[in-house]
Amino acid sequence: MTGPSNPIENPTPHPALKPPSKPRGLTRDQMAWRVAKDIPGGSYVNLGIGMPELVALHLPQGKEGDNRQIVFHSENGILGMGPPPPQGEEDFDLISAGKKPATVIPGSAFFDSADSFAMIRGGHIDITVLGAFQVSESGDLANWTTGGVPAVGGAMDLAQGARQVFVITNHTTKKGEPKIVKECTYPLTGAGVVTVVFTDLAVIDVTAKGLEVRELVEDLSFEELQQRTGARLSPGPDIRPLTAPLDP
Amino acid sequence: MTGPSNPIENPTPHPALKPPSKPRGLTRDQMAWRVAKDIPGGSYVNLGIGMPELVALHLPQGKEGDNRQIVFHSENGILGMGPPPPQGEEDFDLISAGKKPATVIPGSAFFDSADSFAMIRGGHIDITVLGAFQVSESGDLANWTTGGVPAVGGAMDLAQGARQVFVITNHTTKKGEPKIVKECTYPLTGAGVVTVVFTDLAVIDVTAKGLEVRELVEDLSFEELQQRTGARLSPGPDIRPLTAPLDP
Amino acid sequence: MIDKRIPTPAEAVAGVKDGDMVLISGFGEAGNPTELIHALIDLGTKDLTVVNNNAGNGHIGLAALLEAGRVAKIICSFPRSSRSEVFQELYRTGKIELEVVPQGTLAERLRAGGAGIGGFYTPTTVGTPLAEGKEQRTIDGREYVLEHPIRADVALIKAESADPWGNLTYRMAARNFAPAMCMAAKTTIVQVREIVDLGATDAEHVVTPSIFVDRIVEIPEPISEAAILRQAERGEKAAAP
Amino acid sequence: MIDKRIPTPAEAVAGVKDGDMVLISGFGEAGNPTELIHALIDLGTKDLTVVNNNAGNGHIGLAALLEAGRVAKIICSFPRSSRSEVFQELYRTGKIELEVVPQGTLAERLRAGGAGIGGFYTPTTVGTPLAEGKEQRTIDGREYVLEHPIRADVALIKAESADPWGNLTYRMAARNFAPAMCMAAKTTIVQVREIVDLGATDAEHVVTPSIFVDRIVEIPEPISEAAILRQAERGEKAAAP
Repeated sequence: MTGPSNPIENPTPHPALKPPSKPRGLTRDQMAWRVAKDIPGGSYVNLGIGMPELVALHLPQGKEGDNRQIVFHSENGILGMGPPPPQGEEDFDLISAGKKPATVIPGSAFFDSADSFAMIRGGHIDITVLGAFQVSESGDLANWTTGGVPAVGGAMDLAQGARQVFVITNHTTKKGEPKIVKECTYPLTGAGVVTVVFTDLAVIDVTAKGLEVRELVEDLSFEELQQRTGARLSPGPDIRPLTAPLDP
Repeated sequence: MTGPSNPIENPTPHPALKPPSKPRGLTRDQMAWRVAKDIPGGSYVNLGIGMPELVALHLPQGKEGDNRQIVFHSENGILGMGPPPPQGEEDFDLISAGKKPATVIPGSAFFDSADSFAMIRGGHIDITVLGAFQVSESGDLANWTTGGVPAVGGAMDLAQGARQVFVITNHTTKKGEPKIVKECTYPLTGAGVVTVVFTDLAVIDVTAKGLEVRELVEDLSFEELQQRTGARLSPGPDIRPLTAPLDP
Repeated sequence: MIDKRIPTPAEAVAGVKDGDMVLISGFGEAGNPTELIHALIDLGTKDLTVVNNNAGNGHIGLAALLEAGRVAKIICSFPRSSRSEVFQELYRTGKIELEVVPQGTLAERLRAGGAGIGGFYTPTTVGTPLAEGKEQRTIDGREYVLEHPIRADVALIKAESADPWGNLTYRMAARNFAPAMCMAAKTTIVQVREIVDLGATDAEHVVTPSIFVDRIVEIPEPISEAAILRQAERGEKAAAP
Repeated sequence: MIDKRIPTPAEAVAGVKDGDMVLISGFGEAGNPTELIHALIDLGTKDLTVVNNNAGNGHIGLAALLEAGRVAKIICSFPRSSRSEVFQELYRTGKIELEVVPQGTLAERLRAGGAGIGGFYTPTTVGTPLAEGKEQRTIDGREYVLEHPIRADVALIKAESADPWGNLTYRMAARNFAPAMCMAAKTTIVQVREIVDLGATDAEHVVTPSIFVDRIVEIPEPISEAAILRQAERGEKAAAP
């Protein structure tokens, strides 16, 4: 829990420890770990497909009596989704929203799609964690299409319905283009829906006053973060270093 | 099944056999029997509170393999309601929409009020049988209030939602006022919803052309029926005598 | 807290505030959360708006809450019954406001409230006095009335079993309005006959998933309002001249 | 007929007409009525509008129906997948119309269709391209889009068990769209792994009550589309250079 620089735990230099041309950003697993830290015990959580699914690995599951327990919702009709099954124990009738084999934990429930989206639309899901192509200054989210055959799934319902929308995303595209922008150029999933953005470089709250940086990786200045961002940022009232265990 | 005049089955004169000042109308049980005759096997049926409940006594219930089986819907969340329980075997969690002790037959299902009225509003109930204060020429139904504390229950949903609305009612009030009228003076339950009216004197179809008499008790002329009716009647294309067994 | 068990009805209803809208499950005398209602009476909360299919019977449960003068308004489908004397008297003397809603519209408004629906069109009440003042529109040649969701502060619910997280089952026709009400309240408080172990309820048989439940209290032998009313009636008959 | 059992899939789908709207249950590869779909292919019906969460995978089930050229339009939430090549090709060449509906709106439109609701307001899609051309309104300070019910001619459904009247249960996540689709069709045709005796399903555990079901056909060992797709993938990998 002490950040990515413990040489005993990491005898061979971690790539991120080399003199960085790119800033020493969090790995995907570290980002997922960081998101998990902000999910209170007892929450009902829906994880989007892709990187958001990694968040589950960093949350307690299925320990009865543990009030840190999280209950995972899967929009195809499951509350209490557990980890993937061991190979050979897949059941084709028990799949996740990402259509991958799933399991359930004690305390789970099955229901139909109408009830499942009643949970989502009705504000019963405490937190959804979603990926993003772009997030705007006002919390607009674009994560469903960049062209081609349109396919939306449950993304718009989750974006509108969950009490909190956490976005997990690299701060910039592979080409270095900002993903946090003044206005989204990709088609929106929802307008003004994002509450927190977790990137490899920062944790950013979407507030009534705009984007506030809550945490920032240590070897990057606020100005350098701003340079990598297409929207105006301001430092939060209690800005702190963004750290994560090396191998969370 | 041969009408109310068999002297062997009825050695003491039935009141209806006395020279009538009032016409020889059907009894409540005979009316219920007559309604039951028009309910096809396999129907899903909701019976209103009061006289409509008598209809159940004249329909087959709970005989597996019998395609004449009727499935009774109770709007508090039961399909497959059976006859009332023997005294002493009441269960307070198993009551009818009329809040009377009920039973269920094999093949029944319990569900919640939202689903129950989805069945009703969505047109899944084949037939509802309701009482009436008034029915109008165009099939308007008034059966929920004549003043006092308003209380509607499920009457409006049933009136709008059931595929067919059968009304069972005496042809006139105790004072002899017509209950089938040109326009209802009591507050409506639904407009243009009634499909058939079963009275002690006649069976009347509500058609696009108006009220058509399908059956008429034997000792009453069409003109005499019209005199007891507040709306214009016309004889149906195949008008026949309305008869019922003496003790159905 | 994922473990939603609360030791007593008094603790379960703590925090209900004056002026709250309170959903109360039950149809007739099946599914009434009588112990929770009496805990709410003991709490002293007033100016409540109550949603229930009926308006109480005798002098117990909802009728007792009315009789204690705690309810400013009741939203229900059928406030009349042979034993609704408490409501009748309050209504006659102008001490309670009444909104009569058709039973199916009531259930659907609750579900809509719980499901994040902003409003819906229903054919029920078209052409009747209950449609007066409501927005109407023709869709595909049929007339509909616009109805709005009900979203409440609190739901008081009776169920049959719950696991520690609040996965509920019901018993027969006592289910009625409870599932929709569990969805439609900010805080859903449930009394159950039995708290079962986590995993003891088959996930296929859960009727109300735990996400809709906030507090659970076990009442192994709940009062039967029906039994008490019948006793009272027998007593009155016996006492009659 | 209260006994809704039909001997074969071919007899079960008899009467489906050209131009019908057909609801098909399933999410991904869980809950697909594969045998009924293939009976429909054999029947030769064309110009169908199909509603499903997805748009078929590989060359089986819904994908086979598309490949046979029987579907004029598909209404779904997610037509893309790693194996949706049949749909992709039809769409690319303009041979099929596509209506993309958010998954929750799709489920709610089906439920509304089955529940006699004329339309409903949902916040989903507000501010997005999928709201374009739709009526919007502000209710209690929040923006909503008006959505219309889906009412179909036929539903093809897979369930786990049915009694002779059609009281259905489902298996785990294979439930998904089936209950809402059973409600929303004029004729609901269900394939089940097992027909059980009347009364064998506890009335508390019935998920789809018989009133929503018209025909039942028993398919004790249904095709698993998932298994077949995985086999095909392994075969392709094995055949690859």
